[in-house]
Amino acid sequence: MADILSLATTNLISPIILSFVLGLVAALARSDLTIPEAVAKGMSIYLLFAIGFKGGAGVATHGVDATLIATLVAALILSFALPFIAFALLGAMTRLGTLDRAAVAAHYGSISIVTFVAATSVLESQGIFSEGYMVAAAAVMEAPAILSALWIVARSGAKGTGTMDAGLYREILLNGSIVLLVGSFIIGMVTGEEGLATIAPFIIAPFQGVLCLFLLDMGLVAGRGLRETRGEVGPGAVVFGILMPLIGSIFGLAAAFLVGLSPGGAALLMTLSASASYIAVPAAMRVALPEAKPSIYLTLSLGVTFPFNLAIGIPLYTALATALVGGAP
Amino acid sequence: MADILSLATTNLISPIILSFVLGLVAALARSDLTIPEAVAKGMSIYLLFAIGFKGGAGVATHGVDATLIATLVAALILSFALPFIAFALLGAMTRLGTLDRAAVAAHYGSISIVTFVAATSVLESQGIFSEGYMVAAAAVMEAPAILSALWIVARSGAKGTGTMDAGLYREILLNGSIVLLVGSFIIGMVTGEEGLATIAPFIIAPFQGVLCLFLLDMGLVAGRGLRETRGEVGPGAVVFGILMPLIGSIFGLAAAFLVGLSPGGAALLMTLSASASYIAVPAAMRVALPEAKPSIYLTLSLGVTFPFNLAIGIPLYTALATALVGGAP
Amino acid sequence: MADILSLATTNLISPIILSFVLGLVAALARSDLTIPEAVAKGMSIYLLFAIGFKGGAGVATHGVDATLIATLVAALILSFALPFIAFALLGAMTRLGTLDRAAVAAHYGSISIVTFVAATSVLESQGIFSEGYMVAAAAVMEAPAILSALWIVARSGAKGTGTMDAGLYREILLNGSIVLLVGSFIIGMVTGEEGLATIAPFIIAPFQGVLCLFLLDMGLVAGRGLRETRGEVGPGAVVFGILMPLIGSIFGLAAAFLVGLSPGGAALLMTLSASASYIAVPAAMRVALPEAKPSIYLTLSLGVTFPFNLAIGIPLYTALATALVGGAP
Amino acid sequence: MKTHQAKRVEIIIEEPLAGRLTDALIEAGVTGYTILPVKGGSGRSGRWSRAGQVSRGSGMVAVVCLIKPERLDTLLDAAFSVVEKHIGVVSITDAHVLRAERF
Amino acid sequence: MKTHQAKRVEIIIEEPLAGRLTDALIEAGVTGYTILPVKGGSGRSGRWSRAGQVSRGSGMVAVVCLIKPERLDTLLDAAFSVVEKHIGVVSITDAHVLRAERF
Amino acid sequence: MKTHQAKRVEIIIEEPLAGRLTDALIEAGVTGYTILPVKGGSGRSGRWSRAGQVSRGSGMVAVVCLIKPERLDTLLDAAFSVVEKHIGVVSITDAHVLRAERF
Ligand SMILES: Nc1ncnc2c1ncn2[C@@H]1O[C@H](COP(=O)(O)O)[C@@H](O)[C@H]1O
Ligand SMILES: Nc1ncnc2c1ncn2[C@@H]1O[C@H](COP(=O)(O)O)[C@@H](O)[C@H]1O
Ligand SMILES: Nc1ncnc2c1ncn2[C@@H]1O[C@H](COP(=O)(O)O)[C@@H](O)[C@H]1O
Ligand code: NA
Ligand code: NA
Ligand code: NA
Repeated sequence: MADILSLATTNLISPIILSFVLGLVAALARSDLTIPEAVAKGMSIYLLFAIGFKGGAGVATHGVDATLIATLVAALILSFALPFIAFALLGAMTRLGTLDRAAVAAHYGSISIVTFVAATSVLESQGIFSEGYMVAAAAVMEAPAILSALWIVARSGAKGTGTMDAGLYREILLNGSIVLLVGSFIIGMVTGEEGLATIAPFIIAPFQGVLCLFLLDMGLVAGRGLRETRGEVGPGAVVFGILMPLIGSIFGLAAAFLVGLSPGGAALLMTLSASASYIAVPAAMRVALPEAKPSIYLTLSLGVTFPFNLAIGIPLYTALATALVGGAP
Repeated sequence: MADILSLATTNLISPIILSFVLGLVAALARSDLTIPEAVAKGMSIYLLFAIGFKGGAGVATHGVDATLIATLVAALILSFALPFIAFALLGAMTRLGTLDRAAVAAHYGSISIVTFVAATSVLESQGIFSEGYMVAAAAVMEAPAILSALWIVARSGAKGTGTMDAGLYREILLNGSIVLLVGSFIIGMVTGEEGLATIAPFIIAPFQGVLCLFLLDMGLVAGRGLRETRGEVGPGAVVFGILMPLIGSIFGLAAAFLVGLSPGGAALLMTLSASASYIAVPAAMRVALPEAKPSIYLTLSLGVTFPFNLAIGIPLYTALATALVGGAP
Repeated sequence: MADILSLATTNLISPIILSFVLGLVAALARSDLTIPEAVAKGMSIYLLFAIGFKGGAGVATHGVDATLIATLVAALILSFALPFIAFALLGAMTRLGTLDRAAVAAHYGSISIVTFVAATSVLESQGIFSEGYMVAAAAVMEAPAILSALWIVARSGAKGTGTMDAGLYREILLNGSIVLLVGSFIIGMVTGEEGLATIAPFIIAPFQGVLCLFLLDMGLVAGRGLRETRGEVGPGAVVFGILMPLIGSIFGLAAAFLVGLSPGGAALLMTLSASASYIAVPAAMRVALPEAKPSIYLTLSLGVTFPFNLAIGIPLYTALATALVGGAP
Repeated sequence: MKTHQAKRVEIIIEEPLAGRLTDALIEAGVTGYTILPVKGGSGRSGRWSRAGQVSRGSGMVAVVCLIKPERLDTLLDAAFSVVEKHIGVVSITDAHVLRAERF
Repeated sequence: MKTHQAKRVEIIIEEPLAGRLTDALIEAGVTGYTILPVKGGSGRSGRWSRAGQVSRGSGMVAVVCLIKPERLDTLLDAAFSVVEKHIGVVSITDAHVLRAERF
Repeated sequence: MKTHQAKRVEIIIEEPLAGRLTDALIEAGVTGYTILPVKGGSGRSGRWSRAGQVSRGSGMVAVVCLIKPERLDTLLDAAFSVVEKHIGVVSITDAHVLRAERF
């Protein structure tokens, strides 16, 4: 416990977290500080490329574990299953309508890649090994939750089921972040250590610094979002935004246990299960469930769950995973 | 004197200065070379974040000097006072109207952060210590000059006093570059050496290179500005653009002396006093003094004073400060 | 031969090539992955600045070879001459009209700087020396081909000769990429090793990584282009897109031989001759030969010749040059 | 200079739907359209800005389409089928164009 | 398709003032607006371009506002109070809109 | 609020030609114009998008020009001389402006 606290404290005063806080404070104070959209997108492309490549190169180095397939299947099941839990929980805790609940549920079944990135940073800084293919698990978890949410809506017979056309399936599966993550993972795997050596000064050395600026931007966006949301997100929903990641992380822990991941891998699977999408799923929701209110799902995902995971969740999951998932790497 | 000259020469053939010259020449020759706005803004965010963070980490390392508060107060007074000198000088040297003189004066009381950054680079390359909190002094000097200028206008009873509404105060004080500079300074101070170590490959290693590209862009913007300005800036104003930084630097030197700054710190305070804003103040002037002509204040600040400081001012201030402000760091 | 094959294979599984393939595949699969225009432009500015600077610093280190002038003259002649060959070849191999043939010919006489950059990377990774001033040769080859193409059109009496006004000459010669390349080359030459040392962590260390992301973008753009081109480029033209670089490279090899370049320099001159422009020339063609179809010249240059050079051409030229152009560096 | 009657239709629509809208326009026989970026805005669903956004989910674009007056109804039907349930604004202005053969 | 009369107001204004303008519009009862970026331009105060600019000081944006005709005067008064002493251009066009209830 | 008749001319033109167009406009006595960026579009020469583009060659911009009605013909002649052989669309709308002395 003392361990968790000290970990949390170290974590809280890391440049990464403080950059997020800076952005949040600046936005709430109505500063005009903004990072251009193109630069924010450029940084997210950089982070996806770097994390995918490093994961792939890690797999090339450590060989493909027997648990690779099992991990991906577990990730798939988690992403499909978590929306049902989220949907039920929202029913119990809030007065949101079916569409809004389903849309939020899709976000929590899917993942936030920057939360994942932050977790790998924490692991690295503590010298905890994690499986390179956890990146592939992240990619696998992006989309299935959307299908679960749409299925929930279809079953509920709610009007406004949106246009679940063929185009949407392609968009969801070939969404830029999935393609970039999987693609760079494969490139990393194919070119291995040697490839990594060529581009390490680009994708490893400055990584933490770029992450700081990216989190500064996320803080700005989250802060502006919170300012615009005028009371649409009630206290019940806010509690959900903290409870759901904890529940998700327990499922992630159980899955990691069953699959036989290393402590580091378990911490990452917990983080993935606990995190909520804010890039891919919002775009899909605008097409598929246009009547669901963005102010609700974005506020919960970006304004509540993301900072919670960043500040408290990640150190907690890491501590739990290293304590419970024994065994040397 | 020979020292100053040799310093100036080394300075003149540095990649930084030559990049600015390249941009200037390209723009004057009407090349279509341009750096996208988003990239330019991204670089300026990078520079502010890096310089702020390094300053804060420096304070964390060297401890908070007894002179910190005195320096900030001195900076505040300089920024409030310099516009009055500039305004009077413009009255003597040019035929500009009250509004234009006040607007120009606001620019010269405030600071140019990239000039400051260039000065820190020169100091570093010569191994001269400077106080990390000079960054905080830079932040402090951004805004007060604007208030002095508006006060001058109000007192003069000139029509078109603009709308000095509450919004404007907030905009001036919570302006993006102040917030980012102060914020990253605090983050650097809180996370200290350790935090710096994490992100040094991002904020220290590539710093000089980014500065080159940023100065290339400033050269392009300055050159285009000069081309569009058709004779609105007379010879008197141009002389002002060279005289005023010299005067400002002397005030800065005196303040540094009184406060007890190190030679490096004195060189930076001279540079701050000598430099003229081209980011924060122009935006504030468009709101508060819309009738003042941007072509005048931008040409002077960016087209005359900035290159003067870059090429001649900084080595001069450094040489003077190291010669006059004795004492080991 | 085995050498070439193994070289080609190593080359094919480099992060650079695989990044291009990733972009191509993503675009052809209609993923929504895109790199913002501003970021792509930013990367191209970075690459031009870095390659120019390194070339200039190389010249500063190795001294100005006796062959410098001869190389630039050879480059000039190649750029003027190759369009005539390309134009004739297109006449024999395709049914394209005069304007389209001339426009394509202009592209093949000019150069692709990213192909050049990729070739220098290959040389560096194999420890093969090349003359720093090859960057200047690249700059010299950008524009003359355009004039040859316009001369071909004027002579042919084809209608729609566009507006070959004075503005166009300036645009072609002072085009952003020429100015940046030449400018940074001169800065590198003036500041030499010392200047390079200051900014090496920016322009050398992360270079390969930026190149990967840039090629990802080029793959995306090429893939989108190929999808939009509905059969306007026939098989004859595609064969031209592969044959012409081979022919060009032979002329380049001959010129390198006559001039007395090192094997590495010869490989670069072959690459320059073999490559086709996709930045400067397309823009000039829109002004000067508006009736020529962009879908034809862009598809050939970016969709056929660029990937051919990247995957097969560069290792081939390198192998030929090192085999035939004997002599220690 | 001779000009010809036309309609200028401007559709401000969420970016994730822009592809569907333009496909529908093309299907409805529209010969061309132009997409302008949008920085931000405000409406019943609140204020928004693209600044710093990474997701394509939030944000709109403006699609401008010049057409022959007689094609307006087909276009509006096509546009409406996409915009209907979504956030978006459709406006039509009378215009004149040069080179009518293009529209 | 049934359309409704409206006015399309386009205000090209300096970026530092955009917030004040939109606040004034909202206060004047406008239900929505859209902000488009501007690359550059020319006017009595010279030519300008956003290329490479870091400062928000130089540069403009275009605010587009669709409103019911009867609200035009209130809107113009609000806009004028902000634009008055500043650089800026206001133009009004007759337009038609779908879904009138939104405006 | 008092408004004045004007014409709003919108020229969508290839970016490499924008400088020539605006020079021609200025020569034709136009007092101001505004250039808006364009993200992409479609026409007889196919679909295009600026995404990821490095070359200035592909891509268009929109030039908006408000003028007094009596100047329209001069403007159109000037614009047409540049647009003629090139890809581009010219549309004209009736508009009203505040502060007529500016146009
Ligand atoms: N009256 C209007 N005039 C111009 N743009 C509008 C208007 N109403 C809505 N919009 C745009 O459409 C977006 C969504 O509108 P809404 O569905 O009302 O939230 C807004 O954010 C604006 O960008
Ligand atoms: N007649 C016009 N048509 C379109 N835009 C204009 C016009 N006049 C001015 N502008 C825009 O408003 C800005 C400022 O105009 P001005 O106050 O005349 O310098 C210009 O840079 C243009 O972007
Ligand atoms: N009818 C139209 N309405 C709006 N924009 C158009 C139209 N036709 C063409 N454009 C624009 O002009 C560009 C070139 O058109 P085109 O010359 O027909 O290929 C297109 O890519 C569009 O951006
Ligand atoms: Na999750
Ligand atoms: Na100053
Ligand atoms: Na060539």
